[in-house]
This record gives sequence, C-alpha cells and structure tokens, in this order.
Amino acid sequence: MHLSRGTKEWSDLKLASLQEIRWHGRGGQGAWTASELLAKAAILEGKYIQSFPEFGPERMGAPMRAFTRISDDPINLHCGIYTPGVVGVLDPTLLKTVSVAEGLAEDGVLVVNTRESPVELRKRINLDGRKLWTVPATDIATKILGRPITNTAMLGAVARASGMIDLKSLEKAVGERFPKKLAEKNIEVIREAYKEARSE
Amino acid sequence: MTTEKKGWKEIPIAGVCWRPTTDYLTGDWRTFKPVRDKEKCNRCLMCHVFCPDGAITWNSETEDIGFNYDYCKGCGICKNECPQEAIEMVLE
Amino acid sequence: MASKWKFTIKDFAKKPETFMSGHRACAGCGPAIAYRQVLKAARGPIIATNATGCMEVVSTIYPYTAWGIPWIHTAFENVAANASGIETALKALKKKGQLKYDHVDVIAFAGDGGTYDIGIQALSGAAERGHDFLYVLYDNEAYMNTGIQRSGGTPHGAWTTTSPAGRVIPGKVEYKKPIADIMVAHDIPYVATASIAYWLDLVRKARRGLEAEGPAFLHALAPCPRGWRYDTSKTVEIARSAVETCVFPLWEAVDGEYALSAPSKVIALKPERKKPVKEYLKVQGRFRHLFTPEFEHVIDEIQQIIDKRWKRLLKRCGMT
Amino acid sequence: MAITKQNLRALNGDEAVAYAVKQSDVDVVAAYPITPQTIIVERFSEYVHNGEVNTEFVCTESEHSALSMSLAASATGARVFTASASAGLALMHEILYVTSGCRAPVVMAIANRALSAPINIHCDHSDSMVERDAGWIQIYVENSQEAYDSTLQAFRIAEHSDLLLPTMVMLDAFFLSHTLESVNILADETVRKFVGTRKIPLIRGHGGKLVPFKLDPENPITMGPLDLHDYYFEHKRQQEEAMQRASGIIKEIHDEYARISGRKYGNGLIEPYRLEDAEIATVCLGSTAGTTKTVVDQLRSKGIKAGLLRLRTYRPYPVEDIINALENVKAIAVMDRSHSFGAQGGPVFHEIRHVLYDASIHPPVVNYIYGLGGRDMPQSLIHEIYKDLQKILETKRVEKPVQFIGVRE
Repeated sequence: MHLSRGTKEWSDLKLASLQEIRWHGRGGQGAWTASELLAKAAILEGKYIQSFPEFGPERMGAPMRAFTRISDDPINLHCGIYTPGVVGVLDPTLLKTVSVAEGLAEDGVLVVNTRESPVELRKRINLDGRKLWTVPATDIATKILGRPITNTAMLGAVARASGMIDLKSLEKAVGERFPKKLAEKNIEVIREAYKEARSE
Repeated sequence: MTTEKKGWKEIPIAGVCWRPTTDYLTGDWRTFKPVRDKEKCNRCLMCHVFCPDGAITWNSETEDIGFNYDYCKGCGICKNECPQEAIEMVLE
Repeated sequence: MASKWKFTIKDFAKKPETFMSGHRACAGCGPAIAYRQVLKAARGPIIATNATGCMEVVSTIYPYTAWGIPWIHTAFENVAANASGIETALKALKKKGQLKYDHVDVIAFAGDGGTYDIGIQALSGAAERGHDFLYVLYDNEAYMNTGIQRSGGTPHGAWTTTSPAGRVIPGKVEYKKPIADIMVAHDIPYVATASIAYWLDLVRKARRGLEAEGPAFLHALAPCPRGWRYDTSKTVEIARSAVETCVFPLWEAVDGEYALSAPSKVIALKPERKKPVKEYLKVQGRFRHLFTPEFEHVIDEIQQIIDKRWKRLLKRCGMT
Repeated sequence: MAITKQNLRALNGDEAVAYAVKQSDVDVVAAYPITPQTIIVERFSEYVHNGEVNTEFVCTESEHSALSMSLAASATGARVFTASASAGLALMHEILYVTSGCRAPVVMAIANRALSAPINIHCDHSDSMVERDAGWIQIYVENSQEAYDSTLQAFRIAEHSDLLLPTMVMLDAFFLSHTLESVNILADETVRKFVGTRKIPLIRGHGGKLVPFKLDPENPITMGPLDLHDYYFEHKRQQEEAMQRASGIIKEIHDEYARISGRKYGNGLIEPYRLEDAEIATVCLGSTAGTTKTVVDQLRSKGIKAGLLRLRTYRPYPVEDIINALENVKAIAVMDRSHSFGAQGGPVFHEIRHVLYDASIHPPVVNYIYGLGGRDMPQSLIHEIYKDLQKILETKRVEKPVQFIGVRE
C-alpha cells in the first residue's frame, strides 16, 4: 500500500505541501546537479528540501536517477520516491530502456529533453493521462554552453511545466554554484529553456 | 534486459555470480559511434588491441575486424590510435 | 630467463577474451585495456584475484561477471594474501595428486590505492615468502572507485578530491612512491614497468612475470579519463606520452638487474628525443591549475623529480 | 543564553559533519577515504588547501593507521577527528579498544554501510553495531541537521574531564551522507564558545605527581603498558564507570546546545515520538525513524494510537529512559538494520527485550530485520509493521517473533 500522491490520506496531512521530483540521466550528465540546484533554489524560497542521487557504481554514460523533495514543513521522510509528481528526463535515449513514467502520479508532469513536440512524443511512449512537456535541451545547451550538458536547461523546463519554483530562485542558486562566466551562461540556458518548453 | 529479480531461495549461495556481462549491453552509453572506412583500413588491429571493451573483434575466416555496437561505449580511442585514420566517430 | 615465447598481433586477436565485454568501466578506461592485454599473456589455466577498486566493481556487479576464469575478491588490503592462499592451496593439492593441472597461472590485480597504500603489507609479505604468482598493479594514480581521492601513487602537483587545487596548496604536495623499485628491493625474480600504449612490451612482460619461478610484479600505467580530466579518446596517447617524457620510463629487473625496455632505451641513447614534461601535463585537466603564474613553479618541480629519477634509472641500468 | 543567529544552508550529512569539524578548531584530522564517508574528507581537504582551517590533515594509507594516528595524536594533546565506514571501521576494530582503553577522546563520524561479502556500498548498521562493545560512546542521528549538531556535541562529550571517552557519531549511508537537507549552521563565534578548546585534565603520573594527561617531555607519562592479571580487570571496571557517568553528561551537553540552537532531540539519549498514549509502537535508530514519524502521523490521523521510540545514544545504553518511555505500550516492534547471525533477531531487539525483563509490564516485543545493504524502507513496509502490531493486540498472539521485512523470498 504505497501512500500515493493525490489520495485523501496524503492531502489531509502535512504531506499536502510535499512535492517529489525524479530526474533521469546518465552518469556524468549532471542529473544529480539538477536535483541539487532545484533544492538550493527552493531553500531560497524558505522551503524545506531534500536532494539525493540513487547511488550505485554508475560510470559515465550509465543510466542513473536523482531525486528532490520540497515542502513547506520539515521533511522527515528518508526513503525512496515512488510516486513523484514531476519527472525530468535529461537524455532522450533513456526512453528506449528506462520506464521513466513509472509511478508518476495521476496529476503528474513528465518533462522530456527532445526535439519532438509533446504530441509526437506521446505517440512514441505509452503514457496514459498525466501532462507531458518537451524541450530541446540538448540544442539549447550546445548553442549557449557549447556542450550538451542539459541539467540547467531541464531545470528551466521543469520550472515552467510544474510552476513549483520561480526563475529568480533558480538563477540565484545557479549563480552561487558556478563561477561567474559559466553561471551567466547557465542562467541564459534556464531562461531559454523556460521559454522553449512546450506542453500539449 | 534486467529480468525479474530472484528471491533468496533461488540464487546461488555466497553471492556467486551467474550471468556473464556479455548479457549486459553497454552500447547505449555512447553518443558517438566508430565507423570504419574499409579501403583505408589495413587490418593492423591497433584498434582491437586498445579497445577497453573488447568491442572490436577479429574474424579469422574473413580476415577482417568487426565493430560490436552492443558493447562499444564510443570512447574514440580506436579513432585516435588508428595509424591509417580509417575510423570516424559519427553522432548516433 | 629470456622468454622464448612468440606472440603476434594476430595471436592476440585470435585469443579468446577472458575479461569480457559488457563490463561497466567508463568509456576510454585505461585499466580495462591493461586487463585485456595482461590476460592475453597467460599460459592458462588461470585463477585471478582482485583488490577492491574500480576494476573489481565494474567487472562483478551482481549477478553479472566479466570474468571467464575463476576469480575472487575479498577485501581492499589483502589481494597479495589472497594470491598467496590460492597458490599455497594449489601446491598442497598438487602434492596430494588432487590437482588435474600441471601448472595454474595465479594473477593478483590491484589499483594504486590497493598497492601503494592499504595493500603494501600483504604484498611485501607475499614477496618475502616467495609465492609463485604475478601481481599486476594497474596504476591510474588515485582512488577512482570512491571518487578520485589522492593515493601514494598520485603524482606531485596533481589535483584530486583530497588534494584539491587550492588557493594556498595547489594539488598533491607529496611525491609518487617508487613502488616498483621497492619491489626490486625485495629480491624477487621479476619486476617490470609497462604502459598500455606499448602493448607488445606489456604483454611480453606479463608473460615473463608468469614464467618467473616465484613472485613477479608488473607495474602498468593505465590512465583514467574521469580522474585525470581528459577526453576519453586520449587514454592510449597519454600513456604513450608518459613514456616519451620519461614520466613513466619502461624497464624490467630480472633477479634485481635493471634493463631499459626499447621505448625508453631509444631516449637514453638519443637524449634529444626526451620530451618536456609540460607536453604530458597540459593535456590533463588534473594539472590545469599549474598553468597559472602563481603555481607554474610546480611544473619545474615535477620536471626536476622526473629528471632525477630518470638519471637514477640510467645509472641502475648501467647506461651513464 | 538566547537562541543565537544561524544561517540556513543546503548540506548533505557528510558536508554537515565536515562543516562542524571546520568550526571546532580541530588540530589533527587523519583519515582514509571510503564510500560514503568520502565527501567529509573531500570537503575538509578543500578547507585545508584553501587555507580556511589551521588543522593538520593527513591522508593515511589505511583505516588501521588512520585510527592509530588519531589515537597517538590525541594522546599528545591534540583535538582529533577522523571518519570511516563499513570495512574501514572493521579494519580499525583492534585500535577501537586501544583508543577507549587509553581514554583518548577521539571523535569519529561513521557513515553506516553494510559489511562485505558480498561487497555493498549502501546503508545498514552492521558496521557500528558490531563495535558497540568497544568502549566508545555511540550516537545515531536521524538527519543531516542532527549530524551537524551531534558532531559539535561529540567534542564536548568526548573531552569532558569526567569521561575522556572516544565518541562515534553515526549517519546513514546515502539516506543522510549524500542527501542534501536543510541545515541550520551556528555562527563560528557561537561554536567556538560552545566547543571551546580541548582542556587536558591532571592525573597521577610518575611518582604519584599530578601531571597533565598527555605525552609531554616536561611531565613524562607512560601510556598503554603491559597489564597483567593483577590490574587489567580494574582498568576495565574503571572504563565502565566512566561509561555510566556519560549518560548524565550527554544530556547536560545536549540541553546546553538546545538552549543556544533551539534544537532538541528528546533528552539527548532517546526521542519518544507520540508515545504518551501509544498502544502500539516501534523502536528504531537512524534515518528510518524519520520515515516512521510520517507513518505514525498518518496512523494517528486515522485514530490509531501509534508511536515511535527513537534511540539516539546507543552506548551508554539508556536503560531507565527506555523503560519509562515504553511503559504504557501494549505491543512493540523493534526495527533492526543489522542482524546477528544465528541469534534470535538483531542487537537492538536483544537489548530492548532484556531491558524490559525487569520492567513492571511485559508487552509482546517482536523484531523486524530491515534494509540490509541499503534496501529501501518505504512508508508502505512500516505500515505493514504497525498492521502486524494491531493484529497482535487483537489476537493476543505472536506468530513470528523475528521477521526479515523487505527481502524477496
């Protein structure tokens, strides 16, 4: 009996304000950094946070996952996330081998880095219901950063799709994390992805 | 490729492994893949010797090499070391 | 003890892989290349044992194994003790006629952390007792499996996560421990250094180590793209540059007598061929912080230690 | 002392520990890297390499030497910190006893990780539970904030002149060590006042003269002598006396810290959660206690009288506090994240049951071995445990006293 998001029990408890996000990427692509930056942005908005990777011997290139929790109340949970409200997929090649929508709540949002539109993508992956957003994160990152590091682009898209964090907090968190020049570029990436993200 | 996980009554004792890594395809880790130009290649086998994943195989009958894309991680060592510059790394 | 063994590139390619594809080392992994090359030298049958480390982890993520030969890992500090145990058991079984093999190649594999630091006691004991096995040190110069922490094998000036390029202290302060010389001092039959870039030299040395009656130690330089911060395609190129700049000279010591191997011998005979260490350092991100005005002097320190150790080696090889 | 100004940071458990050590003006850190303690030594080496701390930081060649160096440095009068996990702690085993025997106040963080074989880098308590008899104070934290707070308290506890007992602070691998959480950091000045500098007590040295208890050429003393059967027993009895004094001192230091930080963890030894009128309750240590609190809230919202007893200090074992806390509970489930092979259940189960033997009431106490090797302990499995307790209440019968929960049959 997983206490899934959206059930009555879940809502009438302090858990109501708890948001859970799962990130899919490959070792070295920055999925963990995306999870951390979202948490560091949320803390700037006075929220309680948690961010953790699913740790294994993942080597560069191997599929891995990272998680973020954000809440108005202190977070006591210290276990995996099984019913995320938001899922971000940094690398479209994962769609072939990893079931990225597994456990996504009924009112959840799936955000995928791909050139396809949400409608085209939905045809390709079996996603019933839920909301689907896409963003060409690789192109945006390559254009602005010169490298296909898609974590900050995905942050912009997730912010747009979920509305759980505002851009100013993300920009501040990025500013604190990267050296000046790189921070400015990443902020540009976030803004661009925020604009480019498309829903159905 | 990851099948249903077994319970403790089904697995061998002492954590002894029972599947070869050849069952685990690492090919989807790569973003670039090596493509060989047959004319330029003189089968010197430098690529075979320096491949970390044993993904370049030798076929004694055809006396030629083959790229096993099930395992190639796209590191690009073969391209870098090929004396004939017969290998290009192509975006998947 | 010159080996009469002849081995061509075709023999190498035809020989089946005992370290199989599908292991989960990073793309461009130097140690994975070293493993494939060493195992091609084996006469077979083989029993292998590994210290904790990258190669142990990437090759045995349960339920998968990359090992087509018997293999055991027990802990981090004791691979030489494992090898001693295996070798002694084989000896006992053979004496009682319970061993169906005439000879088994026993090979111990360990990284730099498992050899320079936590495993040196077991290694020294095994050498002193004279067990008949080949110890292969794959040297990627830091604890890569736990996330690139400094080890006794990390070179002076190199960045790691526990010897960071700080504002006050730029990278590792101490110098790389001369582990192979230490093993020669154990008076064991065979010690050699090798680089994965010179594959035939490495394979021949592995073979000589296996043929040696008693303990043999092969120190193989195996660059790591993740930890040394360079593009995955440059692993072999950097392993070659290490020899060309005399950062990692190739030699062997048979019963304690040092002799330069061909790739280093050509430099000894024509010193102008010796390239400056800067060429080796500038292509690796772990040395990037040294290419700044305030830490440039560390590059000179590195060149000095390289030159000092190169002169000492030439003397030992009777070439000065 | 009013609650002082603090700043809220996003830190994982390892970073929280490293930051506490940075503020505690430690003289020597000698450590060997091991997942998942690595971020502690990595952050600390950044402080050293950037000149932010005046601490001698040594990367030793093994954990056996890391603790040996720490012991010897502490015996020389330095404030010492080290950290390890799993196989590393096991390699230190021999020296754990020597450190407590020498009454050297070393503070050590342990990222709780399973023991080999097979080798596993994930969380369970097998590494520190097996060292519970080594004479070290053992504190298990529930989250990254508590990891920061407990590391600061550990220096005061270990170095207290009535104790001089080495102290371990346990944080769960990955669930805490690598999990970013909201952590309030005290101002440097506040920490400096609270932790202070290490004070060396006087002891009777050569010829009975009162001398500082450290290796000092001016007042030479001999430590770690050969003790034959005429004196060894007395030294061990002496160590037990110090351990008994520790409970009170841990509570005092915990309360003092609560006054300046505003954060309490029960009374410092145990943290009862909604236990006052609980009929069914679990006993738990570490980060899973947090998940259990969430489950207890859910059950309470449905009118079920559920509660939790979290053990914070495992050595010295808080006997009276446990008996008082569990007095009214009708059925108890002890959650062990380690196991004693061949015994009936895990170590926490053994000690809870034997403590309740002398208590006035004898509720049924059952044991769940969970989460070995990092197997996740989600809310759903904890709900199963409370359902089992309800069934025990109704049927007055215990089917299986010990169960492995979350393992695949």
